[in-house]
Amino acid sequence: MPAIIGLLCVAGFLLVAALAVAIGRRPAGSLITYGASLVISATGLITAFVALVIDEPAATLALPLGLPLVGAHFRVDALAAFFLLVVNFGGAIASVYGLGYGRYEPSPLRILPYYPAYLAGMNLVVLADDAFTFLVGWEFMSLASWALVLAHHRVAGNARAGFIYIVMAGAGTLCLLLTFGLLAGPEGGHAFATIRGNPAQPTVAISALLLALIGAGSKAGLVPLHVWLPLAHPAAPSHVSALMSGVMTKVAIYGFIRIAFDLIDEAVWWTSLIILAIGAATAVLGVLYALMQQDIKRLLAYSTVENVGIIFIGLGLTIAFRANDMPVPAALAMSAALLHVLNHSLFKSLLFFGAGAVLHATGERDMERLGGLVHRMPQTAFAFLTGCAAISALPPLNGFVSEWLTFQAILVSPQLPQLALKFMVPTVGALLALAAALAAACFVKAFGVTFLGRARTPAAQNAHETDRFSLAAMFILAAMCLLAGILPGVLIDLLAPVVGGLVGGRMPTQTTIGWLSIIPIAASRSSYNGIIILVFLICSGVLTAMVIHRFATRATRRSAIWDCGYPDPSLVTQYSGSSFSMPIRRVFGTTVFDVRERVDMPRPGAMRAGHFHVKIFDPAWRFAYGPAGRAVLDLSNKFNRLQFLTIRRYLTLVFVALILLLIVVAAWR
Amino acid sequence: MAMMFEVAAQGLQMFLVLVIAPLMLGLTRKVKARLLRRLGPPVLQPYRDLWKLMHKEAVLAHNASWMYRVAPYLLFATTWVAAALIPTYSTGLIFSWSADIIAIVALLATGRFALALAGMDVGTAFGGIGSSREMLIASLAEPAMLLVVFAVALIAGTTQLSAIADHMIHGSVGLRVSLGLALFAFVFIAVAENARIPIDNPATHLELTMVHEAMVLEYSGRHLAMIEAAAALKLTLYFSLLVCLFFPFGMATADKSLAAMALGVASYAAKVAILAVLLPIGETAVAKMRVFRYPIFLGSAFATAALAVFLLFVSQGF
Amino acid sequence: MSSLQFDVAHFLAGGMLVLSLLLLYQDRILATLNVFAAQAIVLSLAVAWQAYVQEATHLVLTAAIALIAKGFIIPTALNRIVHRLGIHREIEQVIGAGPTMLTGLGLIALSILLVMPVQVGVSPLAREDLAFALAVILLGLLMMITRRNAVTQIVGFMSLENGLILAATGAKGMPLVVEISVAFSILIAFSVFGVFVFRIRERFDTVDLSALDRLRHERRHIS
Amino acid sequence: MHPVEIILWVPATAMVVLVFIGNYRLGAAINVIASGVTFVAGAALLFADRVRTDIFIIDDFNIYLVILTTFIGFTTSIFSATYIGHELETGKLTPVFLRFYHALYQAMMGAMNLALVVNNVGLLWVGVEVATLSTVMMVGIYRTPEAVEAAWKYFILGSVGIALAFFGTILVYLVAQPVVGEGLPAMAWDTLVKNGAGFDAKLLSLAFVFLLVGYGTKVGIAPFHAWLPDAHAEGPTPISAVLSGLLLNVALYALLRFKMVLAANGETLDVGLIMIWLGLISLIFAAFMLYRRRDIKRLFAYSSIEHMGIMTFAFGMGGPLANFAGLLHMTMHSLIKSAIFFAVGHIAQVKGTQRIAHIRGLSVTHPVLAVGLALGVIAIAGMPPFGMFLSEFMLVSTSFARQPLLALALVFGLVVAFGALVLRMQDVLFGEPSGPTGGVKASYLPLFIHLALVLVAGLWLPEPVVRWFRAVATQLG
Repeated sequence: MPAIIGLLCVAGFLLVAALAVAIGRRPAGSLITYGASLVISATGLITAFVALVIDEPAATLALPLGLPLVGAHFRVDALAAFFLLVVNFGGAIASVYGLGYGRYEPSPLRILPYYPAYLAGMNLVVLADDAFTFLVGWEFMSLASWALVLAHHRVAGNARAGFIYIVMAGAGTLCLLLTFGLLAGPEGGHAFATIRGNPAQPTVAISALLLALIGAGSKAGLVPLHVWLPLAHPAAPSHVSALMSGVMTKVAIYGFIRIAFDLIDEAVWWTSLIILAIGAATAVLGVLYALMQQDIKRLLAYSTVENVGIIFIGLGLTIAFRANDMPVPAALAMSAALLHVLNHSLFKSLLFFGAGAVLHATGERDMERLGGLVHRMPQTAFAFLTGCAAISALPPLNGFVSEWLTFQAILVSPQLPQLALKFMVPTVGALLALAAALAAACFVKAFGVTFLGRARTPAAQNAHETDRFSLAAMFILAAMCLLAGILPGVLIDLLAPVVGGLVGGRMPTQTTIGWLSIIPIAASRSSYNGIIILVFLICSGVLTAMVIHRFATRATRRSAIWDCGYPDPSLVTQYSGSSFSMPIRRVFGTTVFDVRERVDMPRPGAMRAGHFHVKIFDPAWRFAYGPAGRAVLDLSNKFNRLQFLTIRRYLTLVFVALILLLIVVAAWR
Repeated sequence: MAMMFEVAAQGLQMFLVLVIAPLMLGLTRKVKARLLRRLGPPVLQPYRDLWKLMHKEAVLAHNASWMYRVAPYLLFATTWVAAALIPTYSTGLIFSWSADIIAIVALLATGRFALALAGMDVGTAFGGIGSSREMLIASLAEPAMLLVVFAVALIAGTTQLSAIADHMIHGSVGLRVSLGLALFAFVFIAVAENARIPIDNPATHLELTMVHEAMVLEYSGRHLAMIEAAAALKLTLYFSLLVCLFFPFGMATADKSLAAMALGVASYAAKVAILAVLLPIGETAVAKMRVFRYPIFLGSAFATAALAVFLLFVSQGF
Repeated sequence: MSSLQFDVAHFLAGGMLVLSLLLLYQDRILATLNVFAAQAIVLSLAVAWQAYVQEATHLVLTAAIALIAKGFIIPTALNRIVHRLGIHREIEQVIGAGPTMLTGLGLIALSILLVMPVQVGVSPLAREDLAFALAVILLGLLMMITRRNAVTQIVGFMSLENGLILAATGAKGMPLVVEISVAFSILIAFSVFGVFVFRIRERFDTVDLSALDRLRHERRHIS
Repeated sequence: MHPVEIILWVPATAMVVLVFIGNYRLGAAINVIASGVTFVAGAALLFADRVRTDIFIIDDFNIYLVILTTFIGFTTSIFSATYIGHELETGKLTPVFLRFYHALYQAMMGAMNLALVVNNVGLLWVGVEVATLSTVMMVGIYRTPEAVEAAWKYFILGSVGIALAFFGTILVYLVAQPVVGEGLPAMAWDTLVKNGAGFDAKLLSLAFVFLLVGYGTKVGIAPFHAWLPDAHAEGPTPISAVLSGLLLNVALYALLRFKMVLAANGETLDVGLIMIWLGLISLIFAAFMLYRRRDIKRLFAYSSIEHMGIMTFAFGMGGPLANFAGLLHMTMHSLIKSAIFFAVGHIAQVKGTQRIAHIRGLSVTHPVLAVGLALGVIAIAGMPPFGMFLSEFMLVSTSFARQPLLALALVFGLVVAFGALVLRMQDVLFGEPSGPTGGVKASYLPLFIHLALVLVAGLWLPEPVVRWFRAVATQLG
């Protein structure tokens, strides 16, 4: 039943896409498209939720389509249901936002048809139960989002972003194709049921896992496969950016989980080392890059890279525990990862919505040209602040819960037998802590430079609050962030069937614990209670404020800025974003991405302006992608000579080839 | 009835830390002044300061937003709650399980987040400097802190503070080199987090050196009072955290009789007093560092903590 | 079959091969045409002999076609063209004669090496013929790639066709349809050749293909 | 009258008639009608009984190829009607040449049909030859220096290829004659395959080498490809479409027929490996060549080389799945590539140039053409939901499970080619518009019919087609 409804949703999305082609130009077109998408996503959302709550055996469905002799298979088990939940929630909330935001779109026909198609693709990936359907959905998703990235194709750099995106997406798909080729074998048993049926040899399983890591990881944005992400995500319209960062990366993670935990039934412990290393590197590098950005949407995109890294740390731990069959810690790690999947989709969508509101209100994405928006757009500011706090893993919001659970899983690692893991995991934990702290710094910068301080440009000065739909979307998400933060137990229990299906174990039931606190493994080990923390915070804060206002004074006087007695009226002397991140750039930058700083300070009395240049290199570009691209061009230049030979030379080619083949025949037998 | 008693016990701890916090501050200042051959302010001076600040009117910049006004209370609340959740005189208090050590560190991070934003709210250069450096220090300190937690949690098998304390008191921990290393690292972190010399100087307003003070430069009146109180609470919090992790002896554990409680309170007071004396002695021994030498300072803490963890694997390969 | 039949066929085929070698090292166009004519005549003889040996009367037709078309008409026509274009004095060879000849010998060796091991059912005569034919074909191809001049290239191509016909007639009882197609193809080929030669001439005043190459160099920037 | 005869007679008569038709509208109309009738007859083969005489053979293998050929011939004739009209207006063609254009078109169609349906290696050769010569004429029809050069190159290389293929044919006869006996049966597909086991393996391998080089030149696999790009770029676009869509297929069909014989023999040299390597060379070479292309038609010509390489790889890999994939790829490539050339032809006409650098922002000026081109490129790049993804899916997955390293090389080539195609497509579609923005007198019908078919095939392959492909795939070994 859920599979059928899911497929109907996909069909519905496609119909809406076709409809959008027709009515896109009409003023009502945007409203109708997003409204319909909202309704369909909501349907899918409810279906997924029901399927998750009443976990009956997985609903399957087979159609005589797709791969010949195999057909198209669809299946909604707990895992698929959970990710359908994530996808459709993201889709619904983005549609709500789009109801408002879509009205500002100058060329709607470049967005409206692809938006529902994009949602359809993501749904299809999660529904698919055979390799072909899976990859069709996967690539369809890439194509639709590519079209959306190129929606504003005249903006400088977008074409390049689209190109890099689609090429890396294609390469990733081919990697997944190789994975399935390995798992399905030469006879091509591509139905997932078949693959589950006959387990693969260890070597095949390992290579398949690593290929899947590359294939799905490139879409999820693992370092060093992340380079397309910070280019493509910001290029798209903001609600699409939210979908790409908040949802599509999760679909990629779904793909990895599906392959690594469902299709490949055995885990090899040392693969977890690789995944942990990559995850940790991704988390730290991602947030470091994010700190260096001026463009707020690009900052958010890089922070997506970071969060993907955190999720993969959780997955790596799961594999480690699973390989040493420790089901309960495995369940803990997996729950942490999945919970972070959900949380990140919540606050990242929220943040991109906020960025979109700012972009629409000021026409600026460069934080250095913003500032003081908290006065102009207070509601957006509040919602955005919530998102910032959540993504910085601050209690009592949701980001903290999943990272806390990850830490708890890390703290179990000493029970692992392998010494390499014993040493690896604490290091990963330290890196995770580093990432969390840097994320806090990053979002202090994001919010502080964008919304606080004084407006740096007229554009920022004349900003206005955004529309009701956008605000509604943002506040719903903010509320979800808080709820997920204080009632994580409910979510963990919701995830129990998913996790149980994947690792064959489960965390202790949470909702029965007193005071609604959560316990990863045992009460004696550790526990956390968001509600009580929240209540305490509110009580103590409000109490103190009341006491002071009541018994001391509440008198307040407005005056000019003091600033140690030397206030500087000019707006540009505020602390800028780049100067905010300068210390961290100094500390980490020189080693991680060799930062080149050049200061050109005029001598005292000289009347010219001083200059300060910063150059930041992404090592991935320097050492991997740049050389690769150049190599391709060089080779094509070398080959290109063959276009201009004389006929005689071409004949010579034929002749030589013929002679070689003849020699082969002569030599044979 | 038992319920009432438990809640009362928790409340006692909550107010105990709140009450002694300024005293700790005053004590350190006094000792420091004496070491510098100064007479120094009376030990109770911080109370007077707070009282006075609370009654002054708060002066806000014209463009200060609600963020600016909420931040001090948020900071105070988070610090206070965090401090209240650390076992001081007794383990196993009723709410002790609502946050483990990681959550407590994170709570402090929440406060820091609010304060750093407040520093950037008015849009001055100093506020920015302060916030940016504060976040730098935090980003360097937190990994080290996590490794310390890891070492302790490995020994005690839990991150639940009162459980750790229990384990340290009863369990056959003995003297571990790892614990020593962890303690060393923890002290470094505590110094950095509380903006003490050599990382920061609470007594200076010299532009280039200040971190914490730069953030709160614009504050005045009751808001400043909140921030000062929060600073004092944070100091006390780290004292009692250190006590709880490494020297929990004398806490009331199993028997919750009044006598045990009283003993616990007394031992706690004595221990924090000793710490409040030791801190300024250490501070006067060293000089303030340049900002870009922080990584070395905290990096050493990180290395030590890591060593502590790895030695545990070697000594008792789990 | 008697050894005489065999020897004669062998002799004629061998003669074609020798002529191919001669063709290969000719460097004056007119001489080339003459040698080609000679080869065509030998070919017709060989085909005629095959007709006699195999009692396949239809092969006589092929022999006649070879004799008339390639032995006389085409060489004279080409002769005309050469004179009209005023390139009859041209001396051209891409690689030196020595290396060319060596390559040619190597090709002959290769073809013998290829065909000799074949035993099953194939009559020795057919096999010998096949070896020579293969050699002639390869030599024709070699000639095509060692010449710059369109006319000589055409000659090379046609000597290649000679080899084909030799092979076809050597194949016992191969249906007539094939010879027809061969003749047909050669006629078409020649007409098209002519069309092209004239068209090229009216464009570039020469059949030297390097003119096309020059054109190509100008066009490097386009494609 | 059996449909087989119809598909041969109709083009022949149409050819003769068209030579005498001066008026181009009438000529185009007759061309379209004749092609349409041929298509109907081709489709009628489905319902007619399978003939298997000494001359003709209709089996699973060629029946769908006949239908495909006649269908694309039909759609192309529709496209060519509007296209050629525009060429007349711009004066690139004169009515005199137009006569021959239409006549040659029919000649080519007839020849290809002949090559497909005959049961005789000699006649097959004749068919390919005639088709080649007629296309040579059409490539040269613009009589610009470039066109003449392209045609000349095509002719020389083509003739050499034909000659070598003929020698291969003779060898096949020589191999078969001792076993089958003299006369027609020794050249008939069915008898060859039936008695393949008894043939002399050595001579058969030799024969196949010559056939590979000979027909391979027609197929356009590197290093025998040289004629292909220029012929595509300089000839009239309908001819480019037919060349890529059909002629290459016919040549490949011939090769595969011979490979069946080898498969039946079983002791020959492992030609599969040779084909795999030739395919890989073509694929990777063409993939790199794509990057430096400035002429949009030449770009897609090289992509044809690339795809022919993929097919050769697939058939060389062998096995039911790979062969299935190869056959499917063949079909999809014909449909998509001709569709792309339809789009490109109109684009070149409205923009007045074939240089990619001069075509910009097409999605702004001519959205429909832009969508057509985009869909075409996406399809040819092997992206879902189009049919070529299905074939590449099967090919890559099965060959990676069997020959990992070769499959990796294949994937490498695919990625490189994909990058180049997308790069050029983005150049053309996006950015600030350039060039004329005038309306276009184009028939979108053929373009979108092809794309629709490819789309359907990508999502759902009809059962009979699957049955044919599987049957052929098993024969191919």
